[in-house]
Amino acid sequence: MTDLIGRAELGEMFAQAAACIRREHQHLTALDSIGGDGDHGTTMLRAAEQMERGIEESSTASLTDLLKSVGWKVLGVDGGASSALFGTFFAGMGDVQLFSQDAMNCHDLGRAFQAGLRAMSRQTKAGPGDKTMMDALVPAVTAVTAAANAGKSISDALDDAALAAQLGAESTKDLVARHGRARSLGERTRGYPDAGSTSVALLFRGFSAGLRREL
Amino acid sequence: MTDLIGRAELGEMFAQAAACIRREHQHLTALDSIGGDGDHGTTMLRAAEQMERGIEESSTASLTDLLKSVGWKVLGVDGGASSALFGTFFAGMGDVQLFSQDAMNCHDLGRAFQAGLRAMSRQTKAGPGDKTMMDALVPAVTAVTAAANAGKSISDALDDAALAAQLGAESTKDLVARHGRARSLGERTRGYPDAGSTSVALLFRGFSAGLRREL
Amino acid sequence: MRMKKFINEPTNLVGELLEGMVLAFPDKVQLSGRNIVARAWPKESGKVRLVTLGGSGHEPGLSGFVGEGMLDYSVAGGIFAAPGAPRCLEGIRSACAEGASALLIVLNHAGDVLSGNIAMEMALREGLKIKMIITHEDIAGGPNLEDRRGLVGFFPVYKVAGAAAEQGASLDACLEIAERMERNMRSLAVAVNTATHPSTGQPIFELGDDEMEIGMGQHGEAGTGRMKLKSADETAEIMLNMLLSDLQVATGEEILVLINGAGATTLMELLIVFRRVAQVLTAKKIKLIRSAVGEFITTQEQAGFQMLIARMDPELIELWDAPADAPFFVKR
Amino acid sequence: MRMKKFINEPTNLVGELLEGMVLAFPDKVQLSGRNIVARAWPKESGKVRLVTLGGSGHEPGLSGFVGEGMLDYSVAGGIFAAPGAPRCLEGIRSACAEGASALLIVLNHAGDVLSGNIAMEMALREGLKIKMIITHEDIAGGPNLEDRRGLVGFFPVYKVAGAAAEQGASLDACLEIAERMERNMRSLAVAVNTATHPSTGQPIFELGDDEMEIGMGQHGEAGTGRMKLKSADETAEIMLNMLLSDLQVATGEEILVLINGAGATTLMELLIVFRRVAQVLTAKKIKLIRSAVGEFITTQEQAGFQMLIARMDPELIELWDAPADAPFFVKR
Ligand SMILES: Nc1ncnc2c1ncn2[C@@H]1O[C@H](COP(=O)(O)OP(=O)(O)O)[C@@H](O)[C@H]1O
Ligand SMILES: Nc1ncnc2c1ncn2[C@@H]1O[C@H](COP(=O)(O)OP(=O)(O)O)[C@@H](O)[C@H]1O
Ligand SMILES: [Mg+2]
Ligand SMILES: [Mg+2]
Ligand SMILES: [Mg+2]
Ligand SMILES: [Mg+2]
Repeated sequence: MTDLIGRAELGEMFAQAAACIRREHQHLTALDSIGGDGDHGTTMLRAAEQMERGIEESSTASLTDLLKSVGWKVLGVDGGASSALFGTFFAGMGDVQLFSQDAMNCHDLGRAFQAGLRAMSRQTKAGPGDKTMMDALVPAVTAVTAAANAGKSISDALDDAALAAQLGAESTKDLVARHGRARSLGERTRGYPDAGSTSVALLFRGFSAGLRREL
Repeated sequence: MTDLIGRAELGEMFAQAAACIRREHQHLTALDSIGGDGDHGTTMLRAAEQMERGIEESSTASLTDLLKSVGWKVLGVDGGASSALFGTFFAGMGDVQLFSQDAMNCHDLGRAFQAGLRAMSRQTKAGPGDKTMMDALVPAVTAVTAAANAGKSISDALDDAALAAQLGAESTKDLVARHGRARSLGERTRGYPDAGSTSVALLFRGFSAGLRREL
Repeated sequence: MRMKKFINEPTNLVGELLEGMVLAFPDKVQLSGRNIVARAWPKESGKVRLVTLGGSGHEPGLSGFVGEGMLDYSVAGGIFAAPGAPRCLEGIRSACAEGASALLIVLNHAGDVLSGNIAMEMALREGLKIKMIITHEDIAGGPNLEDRRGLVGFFPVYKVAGAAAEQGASLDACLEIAERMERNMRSLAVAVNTATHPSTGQPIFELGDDEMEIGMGQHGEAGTGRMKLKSADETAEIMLNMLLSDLQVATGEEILVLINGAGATTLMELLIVFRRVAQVLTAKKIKLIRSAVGEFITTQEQAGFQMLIARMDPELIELWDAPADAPFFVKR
Repeated sequence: MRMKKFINEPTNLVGELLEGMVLAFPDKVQLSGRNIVARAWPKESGKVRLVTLGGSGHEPGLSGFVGEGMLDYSVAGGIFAAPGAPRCLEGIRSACAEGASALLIVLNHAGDVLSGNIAMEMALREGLKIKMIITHEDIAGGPNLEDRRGLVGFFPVYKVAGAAAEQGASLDACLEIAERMERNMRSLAVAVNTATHPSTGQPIFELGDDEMEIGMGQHGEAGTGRMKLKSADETAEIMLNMLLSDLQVATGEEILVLINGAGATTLMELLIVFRRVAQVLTAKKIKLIRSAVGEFITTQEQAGFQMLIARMDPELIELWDAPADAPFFVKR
């Protein structure tokens, strides 16, 4: 049971998230080819690279600076909607106010994720039901907050979040795209999960794996 | 046996020549596709059209004006080397000096063909052996002159010419192109007859058929 | 089948093509930072700068239009990929150096707009004098303006706003001109053959041997008008009528028409299409006041074209006619 | 597979495309006789006229270069087919009207040269003041000058002779400039994918999936350099070295480089190729004094490009830099 995570744990969370994305990038591209322009896997690969770089280069930074650095690196990817949004999410997490600069508890992590979502909401009007990454991201973040309120450990919270993200991603199969490139396809997008939401599920699977590993 | 031909006979010669070309234009294109740019059939089709027009529009002209008119029409085709050369040949035939403006004998026809060749020689340096239309045209014209000297009838002279053209065209199979577009291919052109020389054979086959028909 | 493109390492495409551009047009453009194209001779101080951003692989768009009377900076992204916000911010900072003011022109594609918005947020926080306009004139997106993508419409906007800036107009005046142009234009694309993605070697989309698709986006994003191949005249009429009706052009009005080749569609075809457009306009008593035919933004060797119409007023016409001197667009 | 081109009746291609061109550029060009393109505003009397002739389907070449500082008349032939001599004569007569003198520029292709020669003979018989130059700079033809075809080399010749004519040079002076340019340039083409013949719908030539051919002519005439596909850098080096050696360019000399896209090869690729050319020249200490990259003469949607180099002297450079204003080439 973990109640606090520090630089090392946060680093391992991002490292595992990057690894999950690396393994699945071809699948992500395939999904984006159905309704989008087929570049999501490539963009996410580059984003994964930058996540690793961001951790590496801020090994002595405060936790919020580490998050901002990862976010800024991901924002720097020449990609598309997804790198800009994930970059915004990570950088936004760094806006959270922490009591300590070296450790965060489950509540802190929940608040950081909430701050990330808030930063995103300035950039996109999409919300759950629009067949975007939000369908996975919002339930994942909510799950962490709920777990914190229920007094769960961080690693249990991240397990809950990974499951919620997974379910959220799967739920997009039955939706029709209303944002992003896929929106022009309308009905044709039904039957396949949204690429970006699948990335969110991979990300949270990696976060949870990263923490279990550390323990 | 014919010793004199007039407007009607000359007209029928060109009409049949045009008909022969029409029938074979796809074959001409196929031959030009091997070493050239594959447009010879199309150009010869247009030339055939203009030969017919030229005759039609000069039904009351002198024989030399009729030849010039046919030549000018063929020159007017947007084609390639072949329409320019055949046009020059026909127009050049019209430069011959005739005793009568309404009829020509076998000698006259031989001299007209010679005049056509002379006009061509100002436009091309190609001669027999260069794998061009000259390989069929020169022997055909020579055959008419020889037949005239031997006292043959015009229709026999044209039969001889058709045969000579045919043999000339076939002889190009073993040659390597040195003029026209095919020259850049060199050795690759061996084994196929030259497109333009095949057209000459068709032309003279038509000339001879046109005269036989009239009789 | 191997990709038949003259390239080297697929990962170096953008850097190499931009290097080629500045080497080929050293009197017009130079590199300024990673994959940012700037004028060889910066504009006089006091004049508004024009900045744009967008993916690469669409040459001559967008960087080919950096030059006198048009753009000052172009932030080039990856192949079909928006540049990240940090480099966009870098471009804006260069444009706004020494207190200059600048206008950012962004084509409505999710990634481009996100990068533009994020960079704008930061730039404004830094106190830079920058405003932004988004072009979204592709009527295939439906009635909702923010669902309409930006196709070749960037070109008239660069042209008229660039001319205004060159003439010394204020940032607000430049923005007003750009917005007026934007509001009064409509575009639509048609595709018949896919391109090969130069990084992956894969076809960008699939289309039947006898099919075309009206409304396809700049990157093979599916449109809604998949149909049997039509003749040049029929295609021109279908598209023109859709555009005229969307822009609600009335008899007697004056419009500009631009035909943009997608890559492999020949100039011969573009001119044949244009001919029909001009004929139909004459029949409808709509005045063809200005025109442009050529390749302004391509998608590699995709076959198809974009048609753009714009309602012009005397000021827009005067700015359209003003001189320009970019690598891939010159006006005397 | 159906031909995926936006056309109408294949027999009307040339007429329709030229109509499109004059409708799109009414301030620059007009039709003068059947398929003859002339300037919208004829040159002042007393100045030498430039006339050209050649097949169509190669747009923007050749008629797209009629305009101030370049051509006065372009006699357009059929698709890939030379115009007949009578229409060439008509073009020459227009150019030489009212005692004007004119220079006829012909690309070395059998049909074009024949039509040019026949028309010249008649024109001279009529007493018209006309001289002719044939461009044959394609080194793929071998050592024999008359076996060398005219590729994109017409473009620098139009440009410098057109500028000289515009400046009031005499016919002999214009001819001398044209000949000097011609003598000092060399070109070479490479092809990787065939085009569809727009009249027949057939591919123009066949090439293996992993093959390219150096030395291919403007209409798919086979060259002698069929080889496995190479990278942009390798291809650029092979071709540049062949050209430099044929023109015998020495260290320290100043050359112009022009890269011409065949149709489907993207501007991205042309710029990447150009980059390598510039790098190699720098390494060889040869000065790249002027350059041009784009589509000047195409063969429908053929993939490949032409590379041209030319040794420049101060006068040629000055004429190259002079203003021009044609539909598809503008210089300020
Ligand atoms: N406006 C948006 N709001 C939220 N998510 C979006 C938006 N646009 C796109 N996305 C997400 O991004 C994913 C596509 O990412 P990607 O393919 O990398 O970018 P692009 O669409 O620019 O090519 C979509 O599957 C969707 O989940
Ligand atoms: N210089 C020349 N002299 C004589 N005949 C020629 C010459 N050039 C081409 N030809 C003939 O023309 C034929 C090709 O004609 P065609 O295909 O119609 O013209 P193009 O070669 O211009 O496409 C060749 O097969 C050859 O017989
Ligand atoms: Mg995508
Ligand atoms: Mg994308
Ligand atoms: Mg031919
Ligand atoms: Mg030909």
